[in-house]
Parts: sequence; structure tokens; C-alpha cells
Amino acid sequence: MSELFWILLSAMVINNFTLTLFLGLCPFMGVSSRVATGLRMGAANIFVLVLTSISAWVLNTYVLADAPYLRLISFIVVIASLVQIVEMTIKKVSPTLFRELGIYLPLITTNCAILGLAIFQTSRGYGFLQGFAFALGAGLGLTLALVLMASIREQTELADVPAIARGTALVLIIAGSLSLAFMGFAGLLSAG
Amino acid sequence: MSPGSVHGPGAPAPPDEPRTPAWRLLATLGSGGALAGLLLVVVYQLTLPRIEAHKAEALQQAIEEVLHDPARFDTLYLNAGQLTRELPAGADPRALERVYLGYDDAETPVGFAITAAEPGFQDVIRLIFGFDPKTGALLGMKVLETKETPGLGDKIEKDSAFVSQFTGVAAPLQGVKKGAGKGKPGEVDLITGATISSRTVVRAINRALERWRPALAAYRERRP
Amino acid sequence: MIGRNGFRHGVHPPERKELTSAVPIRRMPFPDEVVLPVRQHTGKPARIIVRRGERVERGDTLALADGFISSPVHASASGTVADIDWWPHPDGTSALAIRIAVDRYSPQVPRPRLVPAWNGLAPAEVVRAVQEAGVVGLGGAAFPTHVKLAPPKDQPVELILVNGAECEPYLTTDHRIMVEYPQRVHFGIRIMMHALGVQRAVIGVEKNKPDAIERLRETKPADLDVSVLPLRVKYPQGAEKMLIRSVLGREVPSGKLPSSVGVVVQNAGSVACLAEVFETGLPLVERIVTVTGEGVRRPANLIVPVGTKVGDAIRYCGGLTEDAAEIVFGGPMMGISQATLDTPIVKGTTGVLVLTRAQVPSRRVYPCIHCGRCLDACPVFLNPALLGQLARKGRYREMEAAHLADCMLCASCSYVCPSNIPLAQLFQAAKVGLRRQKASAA
Amino acid sequence: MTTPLQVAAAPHLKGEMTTPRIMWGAVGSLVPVVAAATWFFGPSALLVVGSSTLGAVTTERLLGPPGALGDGSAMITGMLLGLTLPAGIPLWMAFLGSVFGIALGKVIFGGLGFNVFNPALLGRAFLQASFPVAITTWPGRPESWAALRGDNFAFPFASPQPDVITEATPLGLRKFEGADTPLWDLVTGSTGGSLGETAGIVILLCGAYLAARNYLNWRTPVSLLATTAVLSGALHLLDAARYPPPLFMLFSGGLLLGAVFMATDPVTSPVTNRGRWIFGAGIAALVVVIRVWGGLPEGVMYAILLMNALVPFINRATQPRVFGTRLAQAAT
Amino acid sequence: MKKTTPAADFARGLWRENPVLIQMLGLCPTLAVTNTVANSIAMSLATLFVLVASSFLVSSVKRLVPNQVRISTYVLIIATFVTIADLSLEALVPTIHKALGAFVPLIVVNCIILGRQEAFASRNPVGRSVLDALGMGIGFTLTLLLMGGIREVLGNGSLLGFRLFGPRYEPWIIMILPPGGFLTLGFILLTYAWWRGRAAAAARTRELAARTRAPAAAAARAKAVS
Repeated sequence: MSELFWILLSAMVINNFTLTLFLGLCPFMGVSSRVATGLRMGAANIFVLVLTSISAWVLNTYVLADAPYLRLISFIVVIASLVQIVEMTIKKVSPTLFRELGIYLPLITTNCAILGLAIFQTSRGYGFLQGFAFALGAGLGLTLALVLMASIREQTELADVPAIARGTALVLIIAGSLSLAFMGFAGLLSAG
Repeated sequence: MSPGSVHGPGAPAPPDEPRTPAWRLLATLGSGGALAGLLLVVVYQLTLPRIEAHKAEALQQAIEEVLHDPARFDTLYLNAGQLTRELPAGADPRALERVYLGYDDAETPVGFAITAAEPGFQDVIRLIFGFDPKTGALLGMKVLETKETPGLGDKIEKDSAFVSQFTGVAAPLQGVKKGAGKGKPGEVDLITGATISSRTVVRAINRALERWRPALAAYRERRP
Repeated sequence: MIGRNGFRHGVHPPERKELTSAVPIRRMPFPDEVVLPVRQHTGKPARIIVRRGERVERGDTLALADGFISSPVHASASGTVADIDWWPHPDGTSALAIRIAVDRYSPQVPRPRLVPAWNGLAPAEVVRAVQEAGVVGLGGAAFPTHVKLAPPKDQPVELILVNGAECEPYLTTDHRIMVEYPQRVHFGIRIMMHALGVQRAVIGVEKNKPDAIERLRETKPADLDVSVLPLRVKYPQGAEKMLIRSVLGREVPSGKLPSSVGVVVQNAGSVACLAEVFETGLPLVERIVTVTGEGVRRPANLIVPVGTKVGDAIRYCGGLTEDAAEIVFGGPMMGISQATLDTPIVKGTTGVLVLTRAQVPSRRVYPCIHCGRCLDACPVFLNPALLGQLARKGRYREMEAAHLADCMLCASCSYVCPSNIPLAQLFQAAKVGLRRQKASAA
Repeated sequence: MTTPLQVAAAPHLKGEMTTPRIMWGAVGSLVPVVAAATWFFGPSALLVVGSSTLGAVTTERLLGPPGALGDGSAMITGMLLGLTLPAGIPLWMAFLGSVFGIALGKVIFGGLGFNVFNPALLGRAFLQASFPVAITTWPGRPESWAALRGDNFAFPFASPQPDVITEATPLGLRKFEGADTPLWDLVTGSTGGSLGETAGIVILLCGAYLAARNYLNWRTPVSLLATTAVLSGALHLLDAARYPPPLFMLFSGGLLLGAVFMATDPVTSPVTNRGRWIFGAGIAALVVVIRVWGGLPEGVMYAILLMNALVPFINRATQPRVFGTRLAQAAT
Repeated sequence: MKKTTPAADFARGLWRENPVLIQMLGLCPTLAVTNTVANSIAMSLATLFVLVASSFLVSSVKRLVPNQVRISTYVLIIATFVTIADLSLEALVPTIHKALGAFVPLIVVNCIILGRQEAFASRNPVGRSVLDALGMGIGFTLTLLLMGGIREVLGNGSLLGFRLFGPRYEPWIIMILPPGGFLTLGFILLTYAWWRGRAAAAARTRELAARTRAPAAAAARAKAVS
């Protein structure tokens, strides 16, 4: 139990996917100008991450044991189809939810956080539950970073940011500062 | 990737395009996949020996380091609480936990090499250590994987004064502040400024030993 | 302070009422010229019916109300229409105005009654008489009084609230009226009660005017259900919504008028004016104004003909001091500073405040440091810090979503802002900008 | 009529408080804290604070908007950063920290009022991440008060010489060695630590003065200190051996300095009063979590920086209810 | 598409359309593996290989691939080459492979690669596609080297492992930590924007000067004529 909790906490804050591992930077830079959008993107990500973790576990356990060289291809194909299926399902089941999340789902396919999760989970040899905790933590961490960045960006829109810093440079500096602040979580639960 | 620059895999084809029959789509993907698979098998077979060799070499190096150049070593698998030299029939070798038993030139066992992992300051620290059940003392320790802070936490790997303490120290270990030791057996001086990382090493070894002790003891008893 | 006698937030600027609070009201001699803008009230400007060169007597109608929400303009002195042209208006713009060269030797005696006697008038007739007498609120906004006396049928009025707070620093007009003419206040209430069919009235007076509270209580007629309620001294206690909150403990819903909670609010001076109009039979042709401030030699409370140029009033009060620097119509918190001494005192002019150079230092504006003092000052609980930042970037739509419409420009936020950000000014500009955006979008 | 009339927008009266006055007030009340640090740590304290202040002021002058020095905010950043450093740190590091804090923590956002993170703490976090050893080396007491501690004059970009005697902070002692520091030592400041960590009483007095003069909003520090006391008190009741008592938590480390001078920075704290209560409580909760379960002995800096990042969020969540809107909602 | 010269195809990616600095693509590897120059080199070479090989193949088979399965095919091709690169790195330079870790397989989702296939290789002849890929890959490499250089020099006092400043240099460890990645790239972008701003200002000044001179000259001419 405590191991699962640590895995979740680690992926969420200690080794935050975005701020420490630089995964999921595309949405972080692109979709982080509004808090509401960030939240939806985050929710979509959590969902897909958990599904990915489960399918990566299934693939690793039952399919890829003897053909590790096909891992990358299988992952990318499975993730792409998964997102496709999820998109279609949501569209059928809940058009409202689709309007909220739908447009973000195709973007997720090319989000390195998803593939990164599958690869990290494999290389660390996580089991099913560990993978689940990992995916949940990673998703929450992504959402946290995304939403924090979005709320800060909304605020800096009101600021007199010097011309040379406007845009990506400022976002990077803020991300660096956030990453610096997240260093405070280092060693959490390992001090005992 | 900027949204919209690339259509998703399922994006509808532009209406002015001629319809391609489904079999052609499947055939393209299928043959592409087959070709890719074929290519990868070839590359995999070509690189496999070297990769395996690298891995084996790394493992051997680590074991040699923590068991002080044994003449040879065996891999023991943990199966149902028992350590066995042979792989149990039908068992998946990847799923089994293992330790390594080293022998000296006279074929006498010198000790076990055991891997351990614990969350450290930044991320999980993985290490291997040598343990001699006869004396209850460690033979050596080597960090296999760490992401601890460069210049600080990574001293657990790079600071020879710290690493060398794990040779000959009695288990269970006790981490103490540098210079604050009372001369008791099992004391290990922690690294100033990297207390958490160095303490994690101590804890990882202690926990691994605690976990392995029954199996190690049982294995010794069964040997002549 | 929550509950009765108070509202939350607000500010405590120095009161400075002692300059004139003990100075009895005095009548100023007629000036050589009065200037009467056709726009002295909220609503459509009045329609001019006189021509240049025409002779007019005091009380004659110069311009007629143009619709229900409008108010006529009367000659405040006998004389000749010298010109009808654009003239500096107290709101900082210029407006069409009728200039009357005052007869030097006219006795200015009122002719027989122009306003009918009150007794026996039906409520609707009272309303018409009040409109024809050009009576508007004298507390600043100059909202036509007759409109208040004819509220929509679906919002029955239960209470008349007389605003004697006079929370703006320096001003003592209402104070002196309540001290010197308390009977008029009561009589005005009686008229309003009749017109509105209401039985109960409350007069709210800030506690810094104990003599006014005492006089009002002494003179209360036995048959009137009127109570005098002392209020906490705090700006903007005199704002309608704040006053209702203080007296009734109720909040007027955002975007609604006081009538939505069954209240009609009328400023004490206006109530007295209503009474005076029916007493004398003369339309609204003069008002009481406080001429005060450190930049005036002899501050006073004056009865002046409407349209008196501010320079004449100041000259009567001994003139400006050496270091006078700014002339403000109204109080220091919401008043408008004037560029010329020729601006006429109009119906809505509560006071003429002359500030000295030392009092109006040049203000360097610093960036907003988000100290939150404006939030603690805003009586309608807006977030002026956020609104100010949005205003700077011209994001009016977002300001609208942040309840810009609820801002009453009381300037409490500007008063407390340590960075000297002209918040109220920004909000006023934003309101105008938003209106323009909407107009061009429509 | 001798003067032309001035025309200005309402209001024509202004409150007394001005931004430079608030800022210089904070600078003034930091003077006793610096003096106390000098009393405890000798002239090294003055050198370190001076160096970081110089760094801040120079950077603001070179990169900031023209005339920005007059508001005094750069001065505060420099002094505060200096007070979070150990006495023996090389002066070039103190200088560099301020340069970083002002340049990338403040100027880049557009200067005073727009920065998201507290520049002093950002500078401190930069130093902590860059030079973790130098910034956690608290040199011991030298023979005489006037002697310098540590290696203040290390050549720029060079490492300090290893100091022979070092002290540990009370929090470090507790976290890494399980040793407690007597409360009396904490209160009187006779412990090791950074420059501004030992003068608890002076800081409290200065804070009370600032709050009384309405230079700072008292809600943040009160919420912060009270929450720390309550949380650590609850833990202490649960297991007195494992969790330190509340008074230890309050008086150790940089909690008081952070509560009075850093969490109260108006620019990087919420604008609403309700937000300030939440902000203070959030910092306190993070401090307790990091101190008790984290890998670092002290967490005030990270706690404040993390809550800084949450400020836009808190502001949004604690927007005041506009007058007359609750009724409107009830009616519809 | 406008006809371009081979030189332009190649040069485009180096600077004017630099994938990282201008297009903001491939940020993940740019930030994650640039804490030493050696890692930067390995990563950029692997990316360069995948980019060029994929562009070559995509451009060669573009007529055979139906439009609907275009992207899937590209992904398949890219993933194949990435796996090859991954296996080769592991076989050849195990230490660096270990240091790069999961970021080698993540080349698959590096938007630069898929982006070039979609934007260029699928519409242009083989030769030009390869040139374009080379240019982009080298542009990527240069950026990574710059990042790696700054971070290793400041963060470790060394370049490619060689100590630069002697033993007394105090490394800025932050530079090789994650925040250092963000800050370094941010700083590079700031410097670039500052430089571009200055260049633009200089150009404006020149233009203004030219414009003010021109009427004067015209007037002078007019006078001379009359």
C-alpha cells in the first residue's frame, strides 16, 4: 500500500511528469492558456493514461514477452487505436462529454506522456496495481502542472511583460520556477 | 505538436479524394507492418548478442565488485520461499526473484550478492550488495541506478569513503552522522548534506536482508 | 459592522465639515448673469421655448420637459435672455445653456403662485406639479423627483427613506437644511407620503450631525410616522444602496433599483426643496450650496439662484486664497473639478470645494501590488484590483462579467489605493467604452 | 487668481498610504532583523545581506523599468534573500541569487506588481538547487565576534574552502539526528541557522509593528502561524516522540521570517482576505508536510513558492460576492 | 509549394525554421537529455538518423500509400527506425543508452519527425526530402548541442567531460537538473528575441533614414529640373 502511494506521489509531485521528466510538454505549452481548457485536457489525459497503463500491462504480460523488439510499434499502435475507440465511444455515449473532451483526444495520441508512461512502466517492471497508481499519479501531476501554468498565464496576460519575454520564453521561465518549487517535494516519504 | 497540423489517424479524408477500397488500406498497413516486423527481427537478432553481453558484463562486474572477485557465481532463484539453483520447470525466469552466490577458488561459498531498491531523495535507488551469512557482515555495495542530485546525493555512488564502509560492516546497519558514531558494530557514517540518500542505501540493505534472511538461512542448512 | 446602522467596507476620509457646519445659510445677492444649461437632470435635456432678447421673470419656464424622464428649466432671475449657446457644463463637457442678463434693479419678488397649493391635489396631480416645478434630486445625480413619486405598479413602496447622511467630506448643505428647516423636511415627507400612499418614513443621519438629529426629532409632527436613525460615519453612507443596507439590513439586488425592495430614497435637501416649492409656489429656481475648502477665504452655506457662475459665488465668499489650485463641484470623493470659474452652479451642485496646492499633489502612479485595500474599501464588494488591470488592457467584456455595472464610481478604491491608480476614472472610462462597444456591435 | 486651475479626476482626496511607503516601511523594519543577525553572526551577516542587496538593486536598476528603485521593492528582495542565507556563504553566491531572483523572478514579468513568485525566495531556491552544499553549511562560532565566518570572500565562481567547524540547525538536528534543541535556545536565537532564522522575537516585534501601522495584512501571518501550531500540535499529541511540539515548529527555521516578511508580500499573495487565510494555511500545511515527511529539514521556502503558484487560483476561488447578488440568486 | 533550391531545402531547418527555436517542436528531448554534451550528441544523432531514414522512405513510397492510412504508415515507419536506433545504441554505447533511458523510444512522438513527413517528405521528391530532413536534423542537433553545452559548462564545469575551469570551480548544479533545462531554453529564447528585436529596430532605423532621404533627394532633383 505504501509503495503504491509512493509511486502515485512520485509521479505526481516528486518526479512530476511535466516539470521533472518533460513529458507532455506539447499540451503544457499549447493548451495551458486557459484554466478551463487545462482542466479538461488534464481530465482527458488521466483517462487515457490509465487506459494506456492497463493495455501496456496486458501487452507486456501476454503478448510481448517473447518479442520485446515489437514493443514500441505495438504501444504506439495500441495507443492510437485506443484513443480512437475512446473517442468514438464517448461520442456515442455522451455527446456532452465529447464536446468537452473530444477535441483533446486526438491531440493526446502524439503526447509523449502517454507513450512515456507505457515505456517507463515497462522498464520499471511495474505490475498491474503499480501501473495503475503510476498512471493515476502521472495524470494528476500533468493536470496539476497544466492547471497551475494556465492560471499563472491568465494572470500574466494582465502584466506588462517585456516584449522580448512574451510567449514561449516566459512560459519556460515560469515552468522552470515551478519545477524549482516542486523540488521541495524531493525525498517525501523516504526520510524515515 | 500544434493542433491541426497533422490529421489524427482517423481523420476523415478530404471529400475530393477518390475512395480507396478498404482492402488496399489493410494491405498497405499489413504489408508495411510485416516488413517492419521482419526488419526489426533482423536487427534484433543482430544486436541481441552484444546487448546480452553488455548486460551480463555489467551484472558480472557488479557482482565481482561486491563479492570481491569470486572465482565464479551461481544464480539462485526464489521459488515458494526456497532458493533453488535450477530454474523450476515451467517457471518464467523473468518473474522470479534471485540472488547470486559467489565461490572462491576452492569452491567455498564467499557470500550472496543481493539487489535492493528503495525510494530515495529523488527517485528509486537500486543497488547490489554482497553479504556473508557466516559472519553476518557485508562484503561490499555498489549502486546500480540512481537519479539523486548530482554533486550531493550521487555521492552514494561516487564517494569512495562512503562506499568502502560497506565492506566488512556488520548487519543490520545503523546510519550515523559523520563523527557521531559510538564505535558500535554496524555503524555507517552518513554523507553530510546527502543524509536522505545515504540513509536510503542503509535502509535498502537492511530491508533486503530482513526479507532474504529466512531463505538464505534455509539454503545454507540444506547444503552439506 | 453588519446589521443595522451600517454597511460593510467603505472608507474614512477626513471629514473637514467644521469649515461650514456651523455657518448659517445666507442668501447671496443676485449676480449680473445666470447661465442655465438645458441639461441639469438625469434624462432627456429640456426643450428651449424662449428666444434671445426675450424678457423673462423669475420663475418663468425657459425650457420644457421633453418626455416623462425629463425636467423643465425655469428662469432663476428676472432679466433678458442674452444668449443661447454652448457653455461650460459642470460635468466637464459643454452644454446648450440659456444666459440671462439679470435686471440690476429688479426686486426679484415672486409673482403669484406658479405651483398649485398642495392641499386637495390627487397624487397624480402632485406628480405633475412636481415635474412642472422642475424639482430634481439635489444630492448630485439630479434624478427628476416626479419620477420617483410615480414608481412602477408592480413594486409597491412601503417606506420613504430620507437621506441625511451627507457622507462626502466638506459638504454641509443637507446638514444646515436639517438644522435650520427641519419642518420643511417633515412637510416634504408628508407630500411624498401622500403622492406615494406610504405611511412610514425614516430619516437616516450620520452621527456626526447630532444637532440635525435633535432638531428633526424635536420638530416631528405628532401625526407623522417618521423616525430619525443615527448612522455610522463612513463613506459612502449616503449612497442609496448603502443607506438601505444600513437602515433595513437588506441588499438591493444587483442591477435593480431601490423600489425593488419597496423603498424610495430621497435626499434631505431635495425633500425640503419639494416642500419649499409647494410653500412658496415658486418652481425650483434656487438652491443651497456649500462653498468651502481651504482655498476659499470665507467658507459659507449660500442660497444661490440656479445658474450662478461659480466665480460669483466664490467672490461673495471672499475670493480664492493665494494657493487655491483646484475647484471641485460636489464633494472631494465624487466631485468633478472645473476648468473655469464661469461654470454655472446647477440644480445638482451640492457644493463648491476649493482645494489648495498642498492638497492636490502630483500623484505618481505605481504598479498595482495587489495589496487588496481596494477590496476592503469597495462598498459593493467588487474586486477593483482585478477590474483595474482588466481596464488597463481594455478588456471591457470581462469587466462586465466581473460586475462593472455594479460600480457606482464612489472612488473609495481610488482613495485607498497606495499606488495612486485612478481606479474610479478607469471604471468610468470602461463603462463608456463598454457602451460604445455594445453600440457598435448592435 | 494667480494659479491656473488644476483639473483632475475624482477623488480629490487621497489616503495617506502609498506603495513606496509600504515598501520602505518593510525595509525599515528589516533593519532591526539585520542588526540582530549581525549581533548573532558578526560582520559576516552584514556582508552577506549587503551583497545580496547590491545584487538586487543593481539588477533592478539595469533591467527593470526606469525609476523602479524608488519604490524600494528591490531593496526588500535583496535584504530578505540575504537573511535566508548562512553567514559563511561566499558573497558572490548571495549576489548571484539576487540577480537571478530579480531578473527571472520579477523583471521578466514586467516588474513590481506582476511577478508570480516571491523574487527573494526564487533566488534562494535557485541557490539551493545550484549550490546545495554551500547553502546548507552553517559555520560555527569564531573566537571573536568580529571575525568572519566561513568563506565570504571566495573568488567569484570558485567553491568556498571547506570550513572546519560547522553547526547544524535545530531542524537539521531533529530530522537527521533525532536531537532536540531546548526551546529557550530557539527563542533567544543561540542556535545555528541562516541569518534571519535566529531572531524570532525581533521578527515578531517588527511584524506586529508593520501590522499595527497597516503596512501588512495581518491575516496571512496569523493564519500561517496558527495553522502550523494546530497541525503540528495535533501530530505531537498523536505521537510526541516522533513529531515535534508546536513551539519548536514555530520558532525553528525560517518560519517566522517567512510568515512575517515573505508570505505577506502583497504581490505574490492573494488579493482577497479569505484568500489570505487559505494562503497562510496552505503554506503552513506544506511546511508541516515537508518538515515531517519530506527529505529536507526545512520547507518554508518551497511551501511559499508552491503557494505563490496557487495564488491565481485562490484569487479566482475567493472572489468577493458582489453586493446584491446573493438575493438575486435566491430570487431566481 | 513554391519551388526551392536544394540549398534552401537544406538551410531552412538550420536557422530560419529551426525546429526547436522557431517551431517549438521536440521540446521533450531538448529539455530532458541535454544535461551533458555527450547525451545531446547521442540523442540528436539518433533523431537525425530516424528523421533522414523516415523521410527517405516516406518520400520513396508516397505513391503507394493511400491517403487514409498515411499517418499510420508514417508512424509505423518511424517506430521501426526508432527501434533500430534504440537497439543499436544499446548494443554500441550502453552507458549513453542507459543515460538517455526512455527518451530514445520517445523519439517516435517527437513532433519534428512526423511533422516533416506530413509537411514535406510526403509531397516532395526523395532527394529534396532527404536534404530537408538533414537540415532539420542538423538544426535540431545544433540546438541540442547549444543546450547541452551551456548546461554542462555551467552545471558541471566541463565540456564533453573535460574540466574547463580547474578544480576550484563551483558547479551550478541547477543547470543539470530539470529546472535548469527550462531556464536554459527560456534564456536562449530571450537572447534570441532580444537580438531579433535589436535587428528589427536597426532595420526600421535604416528604412526611416532611407525614406527621409528619398523625398529630399527627389525634391533636389525636382529643383534641378526646374
